[in-house]
Amino acid sequence: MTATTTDNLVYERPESFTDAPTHYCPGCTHGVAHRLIAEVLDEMGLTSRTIGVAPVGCAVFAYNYFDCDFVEAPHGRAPAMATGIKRVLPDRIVFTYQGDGDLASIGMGEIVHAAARGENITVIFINNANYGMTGGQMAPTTLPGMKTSSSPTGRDVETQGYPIRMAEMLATLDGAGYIVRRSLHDPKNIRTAKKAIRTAFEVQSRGLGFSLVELLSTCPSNWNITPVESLKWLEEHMLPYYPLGDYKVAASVTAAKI
Amino acid sequence: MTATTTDNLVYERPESFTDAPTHYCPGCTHGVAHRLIAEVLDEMGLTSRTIGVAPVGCAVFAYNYFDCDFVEAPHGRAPAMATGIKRVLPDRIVFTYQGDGDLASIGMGEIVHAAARGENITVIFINNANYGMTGGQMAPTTLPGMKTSSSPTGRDVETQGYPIRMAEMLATLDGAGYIVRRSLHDPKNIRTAKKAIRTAFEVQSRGLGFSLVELLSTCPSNWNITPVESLKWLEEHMLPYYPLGDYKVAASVTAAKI
Amino acid sequence: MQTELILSGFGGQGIMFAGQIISYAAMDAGKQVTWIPSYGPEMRGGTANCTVVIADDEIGSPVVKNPDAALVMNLPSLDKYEPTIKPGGVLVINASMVDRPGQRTDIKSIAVPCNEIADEIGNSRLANMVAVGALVEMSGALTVKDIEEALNAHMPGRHKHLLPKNIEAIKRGAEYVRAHR
Amino acid sequence: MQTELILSGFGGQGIMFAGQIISYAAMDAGKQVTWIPSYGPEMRGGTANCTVVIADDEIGSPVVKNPDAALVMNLPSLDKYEPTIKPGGVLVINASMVDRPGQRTDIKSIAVPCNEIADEIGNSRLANMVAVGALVEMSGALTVKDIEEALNAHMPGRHKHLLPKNIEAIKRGAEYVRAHR
Amino acid sequence: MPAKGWIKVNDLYCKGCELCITACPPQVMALNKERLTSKGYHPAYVYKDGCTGCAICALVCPDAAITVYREVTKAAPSAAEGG
Amino acid sequence: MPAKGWIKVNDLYCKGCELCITACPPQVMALNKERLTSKGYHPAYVYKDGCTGCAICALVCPDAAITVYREVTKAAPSAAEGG
Amino acid sequence: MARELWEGNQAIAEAAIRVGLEAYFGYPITPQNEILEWLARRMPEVGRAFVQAEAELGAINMVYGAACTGARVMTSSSSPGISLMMEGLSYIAGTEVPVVLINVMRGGPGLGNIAPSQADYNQICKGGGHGDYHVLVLAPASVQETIDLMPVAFDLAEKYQTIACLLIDGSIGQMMEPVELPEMRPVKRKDFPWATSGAIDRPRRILTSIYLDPPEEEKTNLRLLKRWHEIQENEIRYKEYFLDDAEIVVIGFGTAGRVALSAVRSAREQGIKVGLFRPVSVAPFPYARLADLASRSKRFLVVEMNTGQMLDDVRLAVNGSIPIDFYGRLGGVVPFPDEILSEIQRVATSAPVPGEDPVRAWSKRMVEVTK
Amino acid sequence: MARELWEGNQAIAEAAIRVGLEAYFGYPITPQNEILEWLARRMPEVGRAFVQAEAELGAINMVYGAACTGARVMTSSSSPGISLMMEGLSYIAGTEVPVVLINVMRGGPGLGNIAPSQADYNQICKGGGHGDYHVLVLAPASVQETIDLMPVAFDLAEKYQTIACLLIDGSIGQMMEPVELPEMRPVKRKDFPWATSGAIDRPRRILTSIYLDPPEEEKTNLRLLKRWHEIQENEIRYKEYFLDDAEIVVIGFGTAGRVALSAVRSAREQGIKVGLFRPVSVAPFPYARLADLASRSKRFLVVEMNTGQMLDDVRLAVNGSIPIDFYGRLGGVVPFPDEILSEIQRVATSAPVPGEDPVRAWSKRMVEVTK
Ligand SMILES: Cc1ncc(C[n+]2csc(CCOP(=O)(O)OP(=O)(O)O)c2C)c(N)n1
Ligand SMILES: Cc1ncc(C[n+]2csc(CCOP(=O)(O)OP(=O)(O)O)c2C)c(N)n1
Ligand code: SF4
Ligand code: SF4
Ligand code: SF4
Ligand code: SF4
Repeated sequence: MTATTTDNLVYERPESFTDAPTHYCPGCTHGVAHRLIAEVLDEMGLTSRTIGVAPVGCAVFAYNYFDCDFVEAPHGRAPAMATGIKRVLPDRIVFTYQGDGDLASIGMGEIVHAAARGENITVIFINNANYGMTGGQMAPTTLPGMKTSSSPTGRDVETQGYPIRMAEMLATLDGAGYIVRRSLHDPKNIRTAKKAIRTAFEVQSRGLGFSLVELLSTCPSNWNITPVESLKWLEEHMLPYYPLGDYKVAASVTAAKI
Repeated sequence: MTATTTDNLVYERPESFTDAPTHYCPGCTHGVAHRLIAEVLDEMGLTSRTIGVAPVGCAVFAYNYFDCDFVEAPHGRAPAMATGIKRVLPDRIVFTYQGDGDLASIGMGEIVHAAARGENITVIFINNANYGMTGGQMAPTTLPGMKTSSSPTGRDVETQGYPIRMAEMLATLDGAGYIVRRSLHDPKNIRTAKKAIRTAFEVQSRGLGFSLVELLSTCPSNWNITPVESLKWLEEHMLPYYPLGDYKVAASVTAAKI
Repeated sequence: MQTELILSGFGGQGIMFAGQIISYAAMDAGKQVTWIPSYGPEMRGGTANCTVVIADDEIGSPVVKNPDAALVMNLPSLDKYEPTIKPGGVLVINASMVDRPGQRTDIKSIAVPCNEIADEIGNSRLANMVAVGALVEMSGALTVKDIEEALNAHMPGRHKHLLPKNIEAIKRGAEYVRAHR
Repeated sequence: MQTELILSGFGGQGIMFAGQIISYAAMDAGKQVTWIPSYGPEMRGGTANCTVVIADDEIGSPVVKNPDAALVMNLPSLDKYEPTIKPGGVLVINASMVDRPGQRTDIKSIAVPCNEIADEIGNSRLANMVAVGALVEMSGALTVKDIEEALNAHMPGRHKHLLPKNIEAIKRGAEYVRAHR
Repeated sequence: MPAKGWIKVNDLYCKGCELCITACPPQVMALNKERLTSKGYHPAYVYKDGCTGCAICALVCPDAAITVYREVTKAAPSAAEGG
Repeated sequence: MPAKGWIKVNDLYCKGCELCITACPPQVMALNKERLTSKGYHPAYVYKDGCTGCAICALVCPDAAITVYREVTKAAPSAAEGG
Repeated sequence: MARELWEGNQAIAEAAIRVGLEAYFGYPITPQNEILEWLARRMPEVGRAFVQAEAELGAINMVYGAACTGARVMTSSSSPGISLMMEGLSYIAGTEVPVVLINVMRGGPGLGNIAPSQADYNQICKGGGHGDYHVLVLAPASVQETIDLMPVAFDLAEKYQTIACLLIDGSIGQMMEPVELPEMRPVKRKDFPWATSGAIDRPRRILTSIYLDPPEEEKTNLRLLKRWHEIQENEIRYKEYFLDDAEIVVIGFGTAGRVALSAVRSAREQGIKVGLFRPVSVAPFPYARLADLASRSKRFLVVEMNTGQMLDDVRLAVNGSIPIDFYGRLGGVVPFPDEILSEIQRVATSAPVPGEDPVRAWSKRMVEVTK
Repeated sequence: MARELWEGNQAIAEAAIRVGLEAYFGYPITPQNEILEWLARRMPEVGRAFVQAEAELGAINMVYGAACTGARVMTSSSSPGISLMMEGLSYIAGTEVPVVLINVMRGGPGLGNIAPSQADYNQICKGGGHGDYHVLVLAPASVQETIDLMPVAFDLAEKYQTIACLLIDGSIGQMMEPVELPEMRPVKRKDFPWATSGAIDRPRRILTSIYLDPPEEEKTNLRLLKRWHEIQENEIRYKEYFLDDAEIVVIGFGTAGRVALSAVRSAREQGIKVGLFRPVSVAPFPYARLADLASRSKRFLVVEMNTGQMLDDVRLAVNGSIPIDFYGRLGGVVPFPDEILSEIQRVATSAPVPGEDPVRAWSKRMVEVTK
């Protein structure tokens, strides 16, 4: 935690945040993910060296909240933009922040190949089982039977297929250095999620290759339940389908004892 | 084998072939893959009901060689075209024939999502570790250290990343019904390859979902060795990196005892 | 003859539906009508508004700068739209949410405690219908009867049980206007 | 002054390199030159050809329909290009691969057994160089000396040991022409 | 007896989502129905004694609206740090 | 004594790649250096006795250029069928 | 049929179903999500194909495949999504199969915003994809006109084996108007002589856009051009208002034209001799009709929600015979009638500046407006 | 520096390196593979970034990202690949970062073929992506001219924060000519006030193309337009041949213009008063210069390797003041000088048909040619 004069201060808003309030819906855990990233940048002292890549999705305005350089990518192309930036500025820290429509649907080609290339970037992947920004349509991560605005009678696996487990899939790639799944539905998991985010950035700053943290996240507005109910729903429905865990920790990463 | 009057005829050119000689380079096993498909269509009597989707790649002219309806897809988009065809003609047999640049590079998004949707189509995937048609550039399947026209000093995994094992990766998807890898480098393997192709078409005709057969294939022209040497090279260099095997055989497929 | 209305308030105050029910009424009354939501920078939450144009023949622009009447359900909306109303036009203010009266003297304006009235009826979510009643009464573009019939005809089946209270809300809104202008 | 040459034959007969060495020679002789390969339907194998334009000032079209001279290394090429040569132009036929003579009487044509001559030199792959010698001698666009120097200057280092035989091939081609026309 | 703590909830950020309220171990938080923020939300606040300054509320707050203090002699490890 | 077989190689298709030649178990095949196909290839042929009609050559031929026959009383299973 | 109040996007989707849409492939994007969402519910109900593709690239190529079978297919998107379809559209045009495309335009370039815009005119009318091809583009100005053009788009696409595009903007897509929807028609797939539907009892067919031999490709290009010339002769559509005695002609398509109608009416009330010409088919563009109008009037005023894209077509039609003024709003801003009215007044009261570039003159005025 | 014989594609790639190319991202496609292959070898040698992307979509967005840092970046492709870049190009334009793009055009539409073509003129000059933006397009006609324009393209892209495109075709890409390459310059990255290179000792920066508030987007559109007007004023380039006394002016860009030069020379030998105008900057297009030439000559003949795309720009320039004829070859066919010569002769000896559409007239003649 950053140094402070108030010796009885236990927690304050991270310095890597700007003062702007987010546009996220009340209780949306996009905000928690943002906060954890900001805390990690603070703790690692990376902010000024970091360049973020915002997605198209509810996080499109992420660049308003982090006090570092930021670019905004076309829908799904954040890993390609990040590749371009990192290749000309190898000593900078480059991360993308992407939703599941952005990363797992339209951006499938870019994310798989960034991982296969072992591109030395960090990807924060928000899995909220739907397209938030455009009004809650079905995402590749939408659970079987789950109702969305484009699966009004519930996702029918016969015609609409099965959800994709990105962490598991990307873990099959030799290029991937660190691929894990975490969740944001309770304090304990938020803590472990933060640890994973920190590890991911460590992996990058030590040049150990591609790192991705998949975060199970809520979308109260489109799930049409309260923020509190959303946490429960995530726990009860998403955890079983998307097991938390470390899917790929390259030998080099283990060796580095991060 | 199709009925014949000559009772001492052991083998003849498949009926599903047109009379056109292929444009493939001498000894290129694209031709073997074509022949096996044609034989399977003959044996299953599917030719007239089949619609093929040609890729962009050396197989771009596949439509000249098979005696069935054919369309020619934009580079990498064959699975999307096949999806469009199959959805409006569910009782037809639809297959794509794609190279590794087409399927694993530019077409990554389309193939992963066709598999995830459990699209009831068959994909014949030719892995020859390079881009044949455009002059032997590096493909996602190019082996580490392998020299190609775009990796002149040998593929450097540090900057150009690692090869992608498509069969293994696609096998992680719930939607995939039958995903196997075979090779075309000797008679024994050609036979097992044909069995797999037959199974793949059986899977489709029984509506059991997405089927893909990855075939290790040669590219004498761009590997710059003779056709015979190419078979050896494939065996010695590709087999170790791309193990043959069944990567996904859905319960339904096993049950169907195809 | 062409009448242009703007309805504006917080998202969630039922402003869009209010505009739609007026549109239904106009259509059933055999008129041409357009209903169009506004495009503000807000993606969600914040202020929402819609424009309703009612006319006897083909409608040109569905967007208007100077409406004949405006219904404002919150302060930002009052600040934004009061200045735009045509001279001689109408302004209906939801007094429950806005603590200042209209300032213009060249228009007919009225402050209606929509939420309180709705609460009296027993459902504060009907404040928008109270406002509609008031707006219709003030502007005279349509009759309360038109709105009633429109509700009757177009309220989705699953909400039909709410019909009586909706109609009551509209009447109360209209009554309030008659009583206080 | 502008000279236009077309060289044509099977892929693998070294036609492209033949055209390039002529282009190098022209460049070193201080002339403008363009070398352009043809675009046929064949992706690989089949007939390949290239067009070389040599001029004193800025070259317009790099493609020509009626060349001043043509070198044909196989029958399809003879069939295709003999009719296109400018009246008074030059035609060099590789007799080793083509069993019929030229038919036109309004052009200077010669049949050179390029492969046989190359075999005599001890390397049949030099047939293209024999042909180049013949072509240069016939067309007079450049001198055999120009070609020799070009080979000397531009032959990639790793092939330098082949230089003497290449030069011999060119000379033999030119000699054959002088001896047989 | 547990450590005594207190928090500040910043009206600019709080959206009244109640995540902190349900997460608060001693259950001393609630939405302040008396007040509306400029954005029209009822903000969270500590409505009774018992805040231990554990910072769990801050850990779950999606809007980084909470600052947490605790009565201490020496600085305690911060929950948010994952300590 | 092994079955007697024979093959026909179609000039239209054969590209002289030699895959059949190396695959042929009795090693009775070669390229016919005497002849050139219209495409300019030396086609494969059986240059000495011993063809058993096993159809391995047909199985490996990328251009489906080979037709295989075998002296039989009843039709034998075809190698190409994977039998 | 009775009038019902419909939201534009939903009405378009339902109309497509009623005129025989067999398969829809699309990807969500504002402001046209309601098309996709309506079809997600309705297509399965009526037993037809609906697929939410992985992306616009997937969508356009699914449409391409389905179109090859001869089925009635469509996709819809908005500006950025349409840009991703350019390769696919070029292939479809080169393969000569019928496809209906809907572009609900939004503010750009780039991610821009979700407000109504007309800045994709050049992209779709001049060829956003590679190679020589043309798209038949219809630009309706109301919900009713849009759904009336739905069957027209399908019929013309099939008649000319071409892409037919409905070019609208978010205001039409999200506005509600009373409309009459077409009757529900039974789906009957025509058996086109080119359709690759399986070679049962007929010789096999191939559909491709590759012609490796340039002369063959040239023939194809000429065939496409010939068909385009037929379209230019037969498929010109436009609406005219107050033109009989008009000295000033306002020209605008879609929403801009509709807003201009209000302005023209007010101007008429003020006694200004002004009329409105609203092209409905923007490709083919009504060049001849405009040339004729130019010969009968004094001055043109082109109004668009872009920097003057259709303006070039008007200039090509007029060929310098009369002066042309331009007024545009950009980036998602919809002009109000009074803005256009004052432009009409300006034109009516000021003499044309010889040789002045209408776009530059306007952009100078705009700099003031947006200060 | 001495003249060396270079293949076009390789010369272009080497020239880019010598003028400071810091990063290249591309994907193989004929007929420009030699650019990618040359850079695959050379960029690592000189310690710069080379990535063979997974596809053109990846390539253009890698370029986009790298450009945001202020580095000199470029990508190259051919027609179908360029179509896939349209969304990315629109974003780049909307973000106002400098990028150099090379399109080695081939026959289309669709997969088409790999022969030289000019059918992507409208796509790149009129906006193939969505929204209002312009690309600065240079169309050289020889290998030397192409590499001479390489540094110009980078400098202009950076000066105007725009996309600069070199528009050539396969014949230039694969032809060999003696050329002088530029000297090897050291790479020095300018520190642009907009570059997102990490907020070290300065306030953070954001690069985005989203302006959710339409008036903000409108301001951006006007800023882009203003810049484009500056480009139109300052960056017009063209070459003229035999124009002093020319009564007939042949107009063609790139290879078509080059082939036309041979035809014009032959025509001159026959005493025909004909000259050649070859636009080098096709966007901005030399409207004013052509208007001027129109006032001094009798008739224009536009020659293109497409169905008359640049022709519209010539017509806009001429505004009907003199008759225009058109001759085109399509789908990868490169015209021979004698074809153009006979067109010149036809124009010289026949009276113009009033009101005749040059494209239709030509296409009728072509139907004969290609029978
Ligand atoms: C090319 C393109 N296609 C579609 C869209 C519309 N769009 C914007 S955000 C989005 C999906 C967002 O969902 P997700 O990535 O899951 O992020 P979330 O909003 O759920 O955080 C889509 C489809 C777009 N902007 N661009
Ligand atoms: C959009 C697009 N990008 C690139 C190309 C050029 N291209 C044609 S084939 C090919 C790769 C072929 O390699 P592969 O798929 O491995 O098939 P192979 O030729 O090896 O059988 C490429 C890049 C193209 N035609 N279209
Ligand atoms: S829509 Fe969903 S994901 Fe987006 S901000 Fe709201 S709650 Fe979060
Ligand atoms: S290039 Fe390679 S893959 Fe293509 S036909 Fe020749 S050998 Fe086969
Ligand atoms: S969690 Fe944060 S935003 Fe939510 S109520 Fe508590 S303080 Fe407010
Ligand atoms: S394998 Fe086939 S193509 Fe090759 S040599 Fe034998 S017969 Fe000829």
